[in-house]
Amino acid sequence: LEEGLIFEIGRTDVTGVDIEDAGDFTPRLGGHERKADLGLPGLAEPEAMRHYVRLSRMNYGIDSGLFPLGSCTMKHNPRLNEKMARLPGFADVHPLQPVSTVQGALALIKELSRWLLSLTGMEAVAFTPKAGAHGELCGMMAIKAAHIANGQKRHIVLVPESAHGTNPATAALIGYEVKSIPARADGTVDPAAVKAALTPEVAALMLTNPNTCGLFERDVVEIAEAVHAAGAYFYADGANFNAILGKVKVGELGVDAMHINLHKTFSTPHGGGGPGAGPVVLSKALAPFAPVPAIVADGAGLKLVEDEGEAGAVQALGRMSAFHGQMGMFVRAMAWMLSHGADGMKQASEDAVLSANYIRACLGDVMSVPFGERPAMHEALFDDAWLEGTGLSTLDIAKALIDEGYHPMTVYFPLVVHGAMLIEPTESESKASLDLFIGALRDLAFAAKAGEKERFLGAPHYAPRRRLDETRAARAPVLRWVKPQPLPEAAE
Amino acid sequence: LEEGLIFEIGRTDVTGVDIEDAGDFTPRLGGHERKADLGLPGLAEPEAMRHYVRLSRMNYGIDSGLFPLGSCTMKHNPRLNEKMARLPGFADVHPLQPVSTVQGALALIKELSRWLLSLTGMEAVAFTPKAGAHGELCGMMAIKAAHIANGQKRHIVLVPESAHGTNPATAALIGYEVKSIPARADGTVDPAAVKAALTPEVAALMLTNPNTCGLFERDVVEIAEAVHAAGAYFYADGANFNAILGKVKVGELGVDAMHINLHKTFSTPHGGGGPGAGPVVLSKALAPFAPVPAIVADGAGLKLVEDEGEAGAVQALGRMSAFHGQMGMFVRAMAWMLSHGADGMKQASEDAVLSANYIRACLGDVMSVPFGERPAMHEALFDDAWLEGTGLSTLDIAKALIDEGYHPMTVYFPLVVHGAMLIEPTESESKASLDLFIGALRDLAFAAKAGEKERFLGAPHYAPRRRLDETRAARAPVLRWVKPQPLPEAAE
Amino acid sequence: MRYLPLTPEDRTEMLARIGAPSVDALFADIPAAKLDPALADLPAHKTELSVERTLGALSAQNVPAGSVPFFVGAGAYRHHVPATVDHLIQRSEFLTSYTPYQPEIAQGTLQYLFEFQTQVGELTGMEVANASMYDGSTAAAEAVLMAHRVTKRRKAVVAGNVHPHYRETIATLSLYADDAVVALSPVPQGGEDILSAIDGETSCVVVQSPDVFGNIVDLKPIAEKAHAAGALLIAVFTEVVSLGLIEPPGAQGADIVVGEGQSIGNPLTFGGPYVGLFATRQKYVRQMPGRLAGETVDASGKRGFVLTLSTREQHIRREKATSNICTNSGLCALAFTIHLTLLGETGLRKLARLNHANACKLADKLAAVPGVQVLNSAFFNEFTLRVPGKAVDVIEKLAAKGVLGGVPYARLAPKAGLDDLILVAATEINTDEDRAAYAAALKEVLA
Amino acid sequence: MRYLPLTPEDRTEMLARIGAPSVDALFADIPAAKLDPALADLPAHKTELSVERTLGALSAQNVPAGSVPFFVGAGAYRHHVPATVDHLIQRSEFLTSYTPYQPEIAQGTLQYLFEFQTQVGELTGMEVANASMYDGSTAAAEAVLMAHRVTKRRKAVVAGNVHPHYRETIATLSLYADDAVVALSPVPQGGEDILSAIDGETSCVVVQSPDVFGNIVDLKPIAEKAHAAGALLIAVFTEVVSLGLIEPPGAQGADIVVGEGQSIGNPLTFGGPYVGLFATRQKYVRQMPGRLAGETVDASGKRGFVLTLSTREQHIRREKATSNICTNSGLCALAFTIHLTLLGETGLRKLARLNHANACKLADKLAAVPGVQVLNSAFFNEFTLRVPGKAVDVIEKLAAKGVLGGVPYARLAPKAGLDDLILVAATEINTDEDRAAYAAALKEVLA
Repeated sequence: LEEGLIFEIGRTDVTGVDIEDAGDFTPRLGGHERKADLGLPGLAEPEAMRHYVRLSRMNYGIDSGLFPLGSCTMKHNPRLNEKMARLPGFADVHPLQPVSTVQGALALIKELSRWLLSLTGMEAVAFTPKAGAHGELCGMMAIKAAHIANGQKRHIVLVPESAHGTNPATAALIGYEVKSIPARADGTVDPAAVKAALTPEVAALMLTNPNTCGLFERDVVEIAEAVHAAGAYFYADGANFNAILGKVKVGELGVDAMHINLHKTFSTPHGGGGPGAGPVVLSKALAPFAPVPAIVADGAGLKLVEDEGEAGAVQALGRMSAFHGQMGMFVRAMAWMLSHGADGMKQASEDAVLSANYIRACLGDVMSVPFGERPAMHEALFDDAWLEGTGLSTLDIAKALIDEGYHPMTVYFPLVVHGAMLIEPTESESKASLDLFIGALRDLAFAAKAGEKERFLGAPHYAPRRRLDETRAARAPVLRWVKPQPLPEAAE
Repeated sequence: LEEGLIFEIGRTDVTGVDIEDAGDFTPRLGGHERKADLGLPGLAEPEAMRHYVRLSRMNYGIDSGLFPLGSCTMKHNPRLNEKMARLPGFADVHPLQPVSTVQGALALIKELSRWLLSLTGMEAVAFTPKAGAHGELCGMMAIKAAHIANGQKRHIVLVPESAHGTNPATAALIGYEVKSIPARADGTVDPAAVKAALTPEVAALMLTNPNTCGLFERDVVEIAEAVHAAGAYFYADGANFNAILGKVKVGELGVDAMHINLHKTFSTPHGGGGPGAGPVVLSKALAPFAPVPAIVADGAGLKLVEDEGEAGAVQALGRMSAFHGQMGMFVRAMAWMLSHGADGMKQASEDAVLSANYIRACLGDVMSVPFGERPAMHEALFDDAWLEGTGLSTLDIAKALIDEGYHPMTVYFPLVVHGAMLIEPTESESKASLDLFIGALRDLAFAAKAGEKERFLGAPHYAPRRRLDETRAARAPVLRWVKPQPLPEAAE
Repeated sequence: MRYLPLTPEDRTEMLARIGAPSVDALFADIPAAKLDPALADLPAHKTELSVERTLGALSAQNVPAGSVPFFVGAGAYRHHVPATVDHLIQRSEFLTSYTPYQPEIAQGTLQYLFEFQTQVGELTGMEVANASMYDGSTAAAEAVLMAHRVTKRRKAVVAGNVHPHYRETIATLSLYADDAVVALSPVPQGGEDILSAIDGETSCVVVQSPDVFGNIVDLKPIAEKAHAAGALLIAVFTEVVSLGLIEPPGAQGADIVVGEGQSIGNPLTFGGPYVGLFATRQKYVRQMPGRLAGETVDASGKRGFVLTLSTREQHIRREKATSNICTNSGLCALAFTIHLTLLGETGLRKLARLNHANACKLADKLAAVPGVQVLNSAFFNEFTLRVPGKAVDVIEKLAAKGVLGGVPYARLAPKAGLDDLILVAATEINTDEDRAAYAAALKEVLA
Repeated sequence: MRYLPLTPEDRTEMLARIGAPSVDALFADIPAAKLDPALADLPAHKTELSVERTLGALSAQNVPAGSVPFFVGAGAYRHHVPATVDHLIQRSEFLTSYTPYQPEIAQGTLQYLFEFQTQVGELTGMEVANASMYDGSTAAAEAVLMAHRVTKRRKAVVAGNVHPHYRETIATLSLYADDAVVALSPVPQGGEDILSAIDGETSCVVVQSPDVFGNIVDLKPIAEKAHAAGALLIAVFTEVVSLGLIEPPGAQGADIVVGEGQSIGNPLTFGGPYVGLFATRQKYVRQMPGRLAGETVDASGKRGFVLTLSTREQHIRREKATSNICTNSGLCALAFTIHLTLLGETGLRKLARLNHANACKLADKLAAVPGVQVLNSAFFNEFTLRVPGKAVDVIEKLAAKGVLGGVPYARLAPKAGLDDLILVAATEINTDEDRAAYAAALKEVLA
């Protein structure tokens, strides 16, 4: 059964919401009444319920099965967190209510900050960024603000070639020139290469650690020292924080700024593409430049500093967005942290790393493992060398995995290995679940080598849709529904 | 992907609930500690979430599509009602808290009763019965109690042959002998037949109106008068109340007792088999015999009469169950009633009846309609005459409907027509939805007549399971999981 | 109206297709004088916001258990239910599905019922369990009828320490079914003499453990005497969490075990909906009331589940059915089985232990209040206080001080002449502060 | 720990399979001195009950909007959201799914995004919309960058009556991107002169309507002047419900329309997460930031949807991307589209009309309070009060009386010297009693 678009099944004269009649009154719109129809279809409530239930059933989520997405940490989303986020004291408060009526909300943000600072060993938190990339932007702005305050004009940002695409995009967005640092043979960044690139033009190094090959940058301290010695700052991409949460404090490694994806490490739900939250932890050097608003405590309770230049935000870099950040995500993350505690978070990191290494160990004989000489962190990286001669690509393996009941792993990223497959099981899987997944991949590997091509090239066979034509979508983009024109009358 | 049983995937040493340690203390169990293992498997929270999400995806619900079950009224379940039932003042109050702390709960029950009485034109409500069949039991007990109070010994209950199975079962449960009344050719009960059966032995007549053939018993007033004239009582089965809600008050037709399925007419969710709620409305004659508890108002507020013989329940028939009935269902039903109001309920009945007649009109040319000379109420009844010569049965049509994306209609009930198919669309469907359903059935009817046997005999083809072997299940019942015994060692 | 998809134009078109001049024509069989009665006392339809306000106002007139120190039990218990449970039971495919008569598209329901049946069997120590009853009290009444069918006798002996509501529910059903009930007198401190009431006409003995006063009862001697007399032992419980810590009735010779399952997975909700548990021995299965899910295979040989042994049931057997039960407590059973799956053996044992520990702490704390006596020597999470004066008044005064301190036994059984007893329950939700608040308030009330 | 399925035995077995002597061996690349730092300031794991208590206590320290007469707006609005919306967005398959990079198993997400894009297009009167931004303010800042790309100029003119937070967000991003911003001064009573700020270097003009003071702005003359100068008009709104009643920016010549979508489907949540709406003309689509869902077909010819034009995006284009945005507001967009689908044209128009009616009633009521002046002649559901004395103090005093009466403009822009203005919002949630309570409290406060 196919599900039509709301524009095909709904009607503008139907509504699923009863609204009180406004009665007679004289509008004061100054002549700006909308004249044209809106063209918005409505559905009665039972119809709407079915439409979205049916759509949902065409989706795959963590609750459906293992979600092995490297770098995107899709872990269990406890419903306790959803329940907490819906408490009226959090969900039903306005950002601009008098501060005296939101003391609990401010206290929660303050407590979240305390936990993040303790876990990272940093000095301050900018809590307003709305997602990871927004956090990167905030962190890089803080770096630029610091250089400006120091009278420095530096225009280069160093980014390893294995970096997430957001890193160079962010640097470029605020006017930096991006210079790439190659990886060495073992998949990590060479301190010597960094040092060689560290001219006085360099404003910052952006580094993901553990890196996108799933390895811990073991020379990170040496790199950080070199960056600092050159008068630059060290920006860390926090996407892979899940491997080291509670195991090491990034502040002790020399990091100046790192965004934290609450929707990865702290399990706020991904929701099909957000909302996220990307608080940024800042070192002592960058702390003064954190954006407004800030929360400060005084005798009378907690206070919000909402304007640049006010006490508490004298050197603030500015404002990242309206209001005070992603409160709903803060509550969920706080619930997750309280639930785990210090012991549980450390255990979670260890289980995530253990599970990734277990997958690598169990698949290493049938798939090819680059950089296998070092222990993996929370991700297992494979390349496509093992597919040579099969006529199949990484994409084919990914799509065939759908037929086995799994979401595909991350593919073709990082760019530094050929045909990458990056698998992150997270700490949310039982051994039985890991073994099933390993079994499925082994089975696919044998099938690939045995030449069962149709199983792969035609995959997925058992999904709501077969492979979709992305080229067609991009060539002549259809980005919205358009009312079909009535066919011209046939000539009589 | 098949989903194992919790006993196959869980382990007794795993838990998905963290519980505070009880610490050291001296138990006071008097030597009754449990010695043996419980043998209960646990799942960590992420595993449990997946298990039940996957199970749910093997089910069909109203939110999945049209649910044409005759006599079982599966209508839209608004989520507002679920939200209201979860308000702490309803969900988190104990039935035995001091009455002063639950005035709002009592007021709600009182208000629900007021609505039910107004809608039925009756005198009193027994609100504790926990489901329709329990309500029947309550109503029939009230009748028995009234006869006892009047010094009457009557041992026969008249039940038309088209009655729901619960009617005779209920009568038999409290010691009545059941005598069947045949239907006349037009599908309704003949007042003459009732009169002929009304001996002084007869305690009551149980009648469903609209009846299970989907027709309104047009002689109901005459029948009721005859029943009363014979010193018996008139019990009405409320399963089909949805057709006449707001259109006629059953009290004005001479009914003495009728249970109301809140989970049918008032849309509390069916939940895969309950919980329901079956309040019983009683006439003036039976009102004094309502079971405890009762709610009475005095100057200080609302009071619960919980014991037989107390003021307010002097002639109470006894107690139907612990506590005060299905509060959770009361809240949901009340929310539904408030949402509809008097106008909306009447409109709902009209729409339900209109939709059923529409289905009958649109299928009458390809399927056979018994009793077609009278307008249908909220159900359209078909028999299997139209299948003659096709080699197919009503069951085959039902199972083939699954492949079209629908839950089957009610089949082989009522028993008075051969191979019955009873379709109740309810008021929750749009015309487009009805037309799709009609189209699917027409298509099946043509296919059946065209001899496409495999489409039917092998159906369902596209469900989580093919047809299940019910005979095998009943012959050697396996009603629980049993730990597999280890295979005996092979002889050396 | 937001729930009604038909528009006026739809209605006109549909009438035309039917060939009816008006909607009223479809209601022609209703006597015209009775059609469309006045409903002037009922308001018109309301917006969602307005419904929320009306019901919210009523809700606000109650004192939620979670808002105060809370010790009320006597058949319904406040436990913490994981958020996962409520989330899952609200999934459309569970919430809005029908009784699984069409097994091909109801495997979700059927599999969890099969799992539920097994869990109930394990918990109670019995061989088979059904797919749920309305609640513990109606399950007890049905158990008595079942015992009559098995033994072909019609006299039940009901212990004095069974929950009075359960006693009344049994008595009411028995009265109208023309069966006899021997009802013993309550013995709050425990140790009642049940054995001497059993004779050769006894169909069954109904005993509760822990009983309504909280005493744990040794069922073995009662089972022996009953069996010797050809009668069945029906064991009742109202607090299913107790089975995580104490000997199950099945291990003590019970023939039918029934009880309330609310404690696991289900909120208090002012008394319902709850979920009745019903278990028995394999040999009696065809006399059992209620639905049963059983294992089988489908046409392609895959394991699957169906409702089975339905020839016992009313929709097939009509007046010869083992019960008239039809709709039961499916969704509450789902909540139960999910919560129990989350707990598992390890969790349930810990939970039961914590409940018992909290009850022990509370008993000590309250026993130290001058004038107060704890009656029980052995108990699980509930015990009985004897207080000076009327328990009803004490409880009201405690409530006025913001403590919900338990249930006066006299509320359950006003004619028993036991007016100075309070049934007090402790669960994992109670904190040290709660207990201290109770003791302090009680001291003040009694001063 | 309830969320961690591995048992100690599992861990041992897995280490053996890996061939590692211990878990620490897997962390060998972390400098030993830095490994396993002390976290003594953080507590150990807590039970679910305990977490509920901790967060419940914090929640209880706030005054929920629903508990008092409530008139706070200024960029976030309290509307009634049907229960269906929150139920649906919590379905596992929506809540726990990933960005739809694998379209074969993400058609649910992709189809609703396509529907969302169309709805936003219809509402704003524009040709194409993206699949959401973080919120209205960041959408506005991104719109400015986009205008720079389109016009190849780098100077934005920002009207004085744009929400100060939006102004600052634009200013901050522009500052670090080395772009110029001409920020005009606020004119509370409306009618500010924007035209004269537009010149041949202007890339875009950013205008809000209804503006932060509630005034409805005629965009047509601004669009004309901008277009004549080769600049784009960026139209901003913070209350999307207004589009149900007033002329859409697309019909007035706007080139980019951005705004906050929170009002439809999303709770206040102290400021986030919200959902930014972003629409533009077809010809600029390749300069647009953010995700786009597009229609295509699958290998068997069926209609399906995919993320498209991703060559604009960071994960493909890296430093040449149109934006660094990656995760956006998927679930909030879902809430928006579900609520709007429930409303439909009929519902949205009624809702907008009721909002406007309530604002008119409130304005009359408050204008009657001695000393109070309503500044606006034309407004939608929000207007500006001039009060004697400091608005900040008035609002605090109202709060002490249990009325949340609006936002002092000075809180948003302390340096603007407009200390006697209150922004007051009215929506469908306000009752006659609420309005009377506000007027009475204000009268007392000002007395």
